[in-house]
Amino acid sequence: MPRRTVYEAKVEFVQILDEDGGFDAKLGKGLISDEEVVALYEHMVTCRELDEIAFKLQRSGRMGTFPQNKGQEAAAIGAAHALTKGTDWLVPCYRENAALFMHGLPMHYILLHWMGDERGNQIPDGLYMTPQAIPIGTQMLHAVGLAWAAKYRGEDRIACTFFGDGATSEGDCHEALNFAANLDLPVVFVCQNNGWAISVPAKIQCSAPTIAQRGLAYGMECVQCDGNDIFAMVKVVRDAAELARRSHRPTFIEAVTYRLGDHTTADDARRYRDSAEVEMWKKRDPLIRLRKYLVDRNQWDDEKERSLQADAKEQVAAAVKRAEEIAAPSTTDMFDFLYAQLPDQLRIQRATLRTASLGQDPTQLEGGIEASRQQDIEETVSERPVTKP
Amino acid sequence: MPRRTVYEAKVEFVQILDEDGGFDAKLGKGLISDEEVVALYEHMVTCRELDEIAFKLQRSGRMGTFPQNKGQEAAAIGAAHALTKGTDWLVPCYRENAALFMHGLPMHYILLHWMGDERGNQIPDGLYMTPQAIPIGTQMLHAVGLAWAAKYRGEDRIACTFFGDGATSEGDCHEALNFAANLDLPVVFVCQNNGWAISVPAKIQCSAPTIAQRGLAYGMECVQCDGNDIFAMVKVVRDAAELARRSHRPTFIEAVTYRLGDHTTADDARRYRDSAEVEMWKKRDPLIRLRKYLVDRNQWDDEKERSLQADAKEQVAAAVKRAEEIAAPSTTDMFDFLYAQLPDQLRIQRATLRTASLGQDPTQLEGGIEASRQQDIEETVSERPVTKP
Amino acid sequence: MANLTLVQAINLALIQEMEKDDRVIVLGEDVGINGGVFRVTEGLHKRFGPKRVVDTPLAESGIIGASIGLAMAGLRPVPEIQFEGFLAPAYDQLCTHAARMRARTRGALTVPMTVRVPVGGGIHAPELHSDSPAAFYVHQPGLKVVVPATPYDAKGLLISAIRDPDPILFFEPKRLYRAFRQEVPEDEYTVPIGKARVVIPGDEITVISWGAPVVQCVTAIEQSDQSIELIDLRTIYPLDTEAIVNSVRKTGRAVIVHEAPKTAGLGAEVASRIMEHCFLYLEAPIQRVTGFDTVMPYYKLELEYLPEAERIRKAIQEVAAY
Amino acid sequence: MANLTLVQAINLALIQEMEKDDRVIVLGEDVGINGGVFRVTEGLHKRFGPKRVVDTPLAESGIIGASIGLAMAGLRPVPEIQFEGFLAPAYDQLCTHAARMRARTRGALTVPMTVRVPVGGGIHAPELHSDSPAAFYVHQPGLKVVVPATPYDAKGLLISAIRDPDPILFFEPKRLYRAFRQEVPEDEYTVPIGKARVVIPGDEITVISWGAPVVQCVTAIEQSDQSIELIDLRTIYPLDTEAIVNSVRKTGRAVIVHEAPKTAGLGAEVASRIMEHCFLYLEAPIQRVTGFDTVMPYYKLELEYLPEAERIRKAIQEVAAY
Ligand SMILES: Cc1ncc(C[n+]2csc(CCOP(=O)(O)OP(=O)(O)O)c2C)c(N)n1
Ligand SMILES: Cc1ncc(C[n+]2csc(CCOP(=O)(O)OP(=O)(O)O)c2C)c(N)n1
Ligand SMILES: [Mg+2]
Ligand SMILES: [Mg+2]
Repeated sequence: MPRRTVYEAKVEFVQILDEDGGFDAKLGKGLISDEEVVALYEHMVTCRELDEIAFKLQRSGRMGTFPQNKGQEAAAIGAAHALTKGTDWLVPCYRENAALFMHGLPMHYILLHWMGDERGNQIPDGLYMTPQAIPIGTQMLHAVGLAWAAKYRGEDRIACTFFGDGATSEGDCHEALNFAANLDLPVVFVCQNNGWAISVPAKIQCSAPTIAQRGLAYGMECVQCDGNDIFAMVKVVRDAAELARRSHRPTFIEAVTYRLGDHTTADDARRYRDSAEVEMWKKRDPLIRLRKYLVDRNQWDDEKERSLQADAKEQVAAAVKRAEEIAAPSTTDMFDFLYAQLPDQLRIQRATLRTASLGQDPTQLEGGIEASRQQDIEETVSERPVTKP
Repeated sequence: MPRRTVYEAKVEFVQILDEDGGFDAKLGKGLISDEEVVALYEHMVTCRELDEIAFKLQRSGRMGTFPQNKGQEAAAIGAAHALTKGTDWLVPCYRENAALFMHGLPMHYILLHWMGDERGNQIPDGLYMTPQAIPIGTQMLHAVGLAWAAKYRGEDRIACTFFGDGATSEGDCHEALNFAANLDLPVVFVCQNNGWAISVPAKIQCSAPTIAQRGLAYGMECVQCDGNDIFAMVKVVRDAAELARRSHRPTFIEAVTYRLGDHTTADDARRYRDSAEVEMWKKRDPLIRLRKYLVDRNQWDDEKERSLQADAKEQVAAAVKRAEEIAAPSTTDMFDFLYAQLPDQLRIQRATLRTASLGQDPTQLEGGIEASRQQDIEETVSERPVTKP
Repeated sequence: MANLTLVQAINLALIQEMEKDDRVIVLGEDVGINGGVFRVTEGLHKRFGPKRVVDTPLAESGIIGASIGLAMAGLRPVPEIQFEGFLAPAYDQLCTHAARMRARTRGALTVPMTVRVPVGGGIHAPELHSDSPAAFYVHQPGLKVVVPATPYDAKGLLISAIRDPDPILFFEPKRLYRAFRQEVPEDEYTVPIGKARVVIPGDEITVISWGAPVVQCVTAIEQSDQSIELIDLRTIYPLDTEAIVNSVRKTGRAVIVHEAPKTAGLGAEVASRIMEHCFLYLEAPIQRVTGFDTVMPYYKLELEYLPEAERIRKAIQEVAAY
Repeated sequence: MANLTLVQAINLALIQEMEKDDRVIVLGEDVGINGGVFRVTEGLHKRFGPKRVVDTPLAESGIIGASIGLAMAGLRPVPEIQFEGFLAPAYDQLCTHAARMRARTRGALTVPMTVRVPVGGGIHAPELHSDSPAAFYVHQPGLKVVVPATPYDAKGLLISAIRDPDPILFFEPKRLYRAFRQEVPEDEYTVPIGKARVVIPGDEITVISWGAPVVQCVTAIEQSDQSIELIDLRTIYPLDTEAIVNSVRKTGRAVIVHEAPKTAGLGAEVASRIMEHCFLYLEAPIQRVTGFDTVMPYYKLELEYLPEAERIRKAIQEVAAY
């Protein structure tokens, strides 16, 4: 046999609740209880409200650049719902706020981060998540290491990392998938294919029919799903999480979704994409779809919606208030959290911060470094009072 | 349809001349003329001889580390034969000597390189090749750029890059494949899967059934072939080259072969691999297979073999002589070829190389930089006589 | 003459070089229809088409590695890296290949490539959008590093860079992108790479800087009483040692200002060269006014971190008083 | 006490820390059965098994990125990068994440990781196997950088590094791996990170170095007539400014020796600090004896490039004669 087939594979697409309200009873059966669906919907609406407010905060100069999550709530929330809060690691980029909140991150942390304050990343004890990753694709390798540590210790913990379509072009993405596949690590890779990486359409990142098939390169489980269908998301992430827990095998999930807003508040998407495309996707808005599902099942009505909207506004307003009330960080913070113990050179810079041009005036040091060290604060970082957000 | 297949693919394995001398007449028909096969065999034997001599040179202190190509000659030579000499770019790592020689690189260049002399990389005019890449996987991106330039200019030129199984783990490999696939570039990617990356077995680099399926991630043509079968190599590379020329589409080829020697002369493969495995692969030696093919067809006999062996010895000895006769490089070479024009600071370092501790004695410069510049050589690099190897 | 911002001056240089030489192509993330996130490549896609202005996949090592190949084949790629923080994934291709190809092949293959990168802090951007990594690349032989501080210099230096036969990192201080305008000739002209510029002449103290802090230096000097010479290096590799040395031999006192952390920053190199060449002329220790030896903080603290005019003024007083 | 090479001392440190603390795991290319290409991890795979001594895929960003994750989860990974030239693909993960995680999360997540990397020239190795990139990482706040020059220091410093709560680059001068032996205590002990060592005391000139050139310095000093103090920095971030300053205040003259290129090398930082803290004590310009500002040449020229004893001796004479 001169030409023989040595590998065959396929990629499947999963959808449970379609755009028209059709529901696949078989796949969807018992997946999420009605109560849970309501809670998930409420969470989506609240996150959407945060997006609107954050946008306004940026426009009025109260916050820096902000990336809206609008349109991608089902992907983030569905994934978070399928994972174990307080056990599994979430390793996000910057479009998964909704997932982080689901796993316990107070909302004002996210605001604080985009207000230019590192304390927005000071993940509270007991939460298993890493801060939003700014450099694209890099966080995927951290998920690999976190999952590896869990396996090493025999813990029942897995890691789920989120990234965009653009991220799949980065070398780190490949290295992460390859490590996870070859070292048998319990990682769930969730690609939010929202169609765009800023102004670059997804086909420039991946001209193959699906992004999901990236996983085939590693002999990894892979699946494409409707990322605006929270049921599909819960299903595929739950399957992947089970596989990870049971067999320490990774899965690559492509969640097909859409970024309804601009890339960030610094972007103007009208420069590069058709309004027709946006309009089409507005109809597929995951909030609309889930609300219809609930209404169809008599789980939801206008009254509930009104009260939810009011609640959401209140919750977001409280988070904004909280974030804005936090006193400005101290200049010395940048020194105090760099190393566990402050090196001498930094002690000097810190101590003479206000008195010298560079916090280090050679003429002041004529008494010797020892002398300067005495003027300096004596305590180590761990002893210093920490202002948590 | 809740679960529907959105992508299906398979990977094929191609073999034409099998280990027992079986020949697939259909696939192999008209592929390589008998004369050409003889020439290719002769080339293989000569390269094998180089390996043996290089090993001895290293052991006797006449050369630094050397990576033998032994066992992989069919892969390199078959690929080179399928490409157009003097037109197509070869972008190798360090185990494709045979391909470089086929496309015109004089043998002593390779020796010079491993003797620690950059002139071994001073590719003669008219040859389209880049120097052996030491950092794994990085050269694949250069092939992308070279192919891109050819397409940009409307030339009938493609690029073929070689790399190992280990290289497929690097991020740069992924980025190169992804660029080539998404920007439609005429690149042939030839992975020499020789089973090992130093001491690490290929399954640590890729636990999937084939390495060829890496190409599926990009929706790229991909194929696995017997890398010790020169006919299969010529076939798959020729197909890939045609596709590249015709449609600017890349192909990923996995050539399954084996490194019969140590990783390099600095390595001792007995530390990590079974002699049984090595023995098995010795039987699959591409030289043995091709010789048998020729003998079976009455194209070869012991007499011819003897004379070939003698020729090969002579040719390699001449290359060694040539490499060793080349005068040591001048210390100033390291300055002269760094930039097109030597910056001031380097002119000073170069000029006072022997007279000052760092070729730059501040006390000598009290007359001003201008003065030092006058003592300095005046010509620019382009005017300087170049010693070509 | 046209009254242009830094962004416009760079845009004009790109247009003129692309008109003139079809070996010049622009590639990177969002450089196409979007015109770059800072709009530096605005209009190029429309004018030169998708063949010469190419949106690439999101992969910096890929962008630089492919550009190296393009350049070795004789084109003149001008890749854009979106922010200096994302140059890091391309560090390997830059330092391992771009910088070494000519040396490694003894001139047989060369890399005439100009990598454009917005750099530095002061615009309230997120993490990794405000760093100053230039000194890393100055320490790597084989690269040239250019940092213009005015629209005039930006246009002239970029044209020089694109025509230069060697790989160049062209850092654009994003804080200055739209900070002010300057009269810039509409015709093409070059500013030589490797030559500093005396911004303000003076006799008593030399202030040396490059990029965005040059503006802060001007403010600080205006607030000082001494006769201060301000030198804008413009190119930080190769360094114009002569301009620095001539000035400090005259003044005997020097202040160096940059945004990057102090330790092993370029200020150390400049100070060391001054010490080597002006030892007997120096009347005070050279002051380095720089970022602290910490990670560039998020933007609430960025102005505390950056060498703002007030800190520069203090340093001037300190060296004057010594 | 045992009479050990540098390789053996490091191997012993690894064994002892792994015995003591099961959070310590070793990972990298060929570190398993093969025991590393320099045999530094020899025997570990057999002793601790494949779970704790892991051959990874060939991907340096992957190795460091995964190690960051391991460390954030509370393990103490000790990744090996096979040669310093191949640290470059991991530059992004090191500088963007390892260095910044504690600062970025205000202490919530930390990266206690020790990256072992053979470094430097002198062993007739191929290209990119002989460089000295340490200064790049010294310029990045958030990392610590250690370079032992003796078996004793190597063991003690590596133990300190593994126990340190912050990310450390541990550069092992490969030229010294088997160059000499030294009595090394078999029991565990630590050598503090951030403290220099006076190798030879003296009064007239201070010679400052680290890593392999320390050996060349000793030879040069033996050939000189002056009373010379030799300081081995051992840790290059944080720098032991105090040790340097105390010595130069005594001698008034200094020579700094390193393998990396001169421009923006660490010598510039050391010289600048001396100038800042010892201005009135200095009797001659500080000499930097370093690699030239060129790419490290292939091995036929490497000894011309490296700061060998003869060049150091010349520099000593030059500063003495000034
Ligand atoms: C390494 C790196 N390169 C470039 C950028 C600049 N950048 C920020 S977001 C973005 C697009 C990301 O696209 P995608 O991964 O699809 O995520 P999305 O924003 O669509 O959620 C780019 C190029 C970055 N943050 N990091
Ligand atoms: C980026 C990089 N990392 C590590 C090395 C060290 N190294 C040299 S060869 C090699 C193994 C390469 O394996 P493979 O790609 O399979 O090629 P082969 O040697 O088997 O032909 C390694 C790890 C290197 N040269 N470059
Ligand atoms: Mg996207
Ligand atoms: Mg291999």
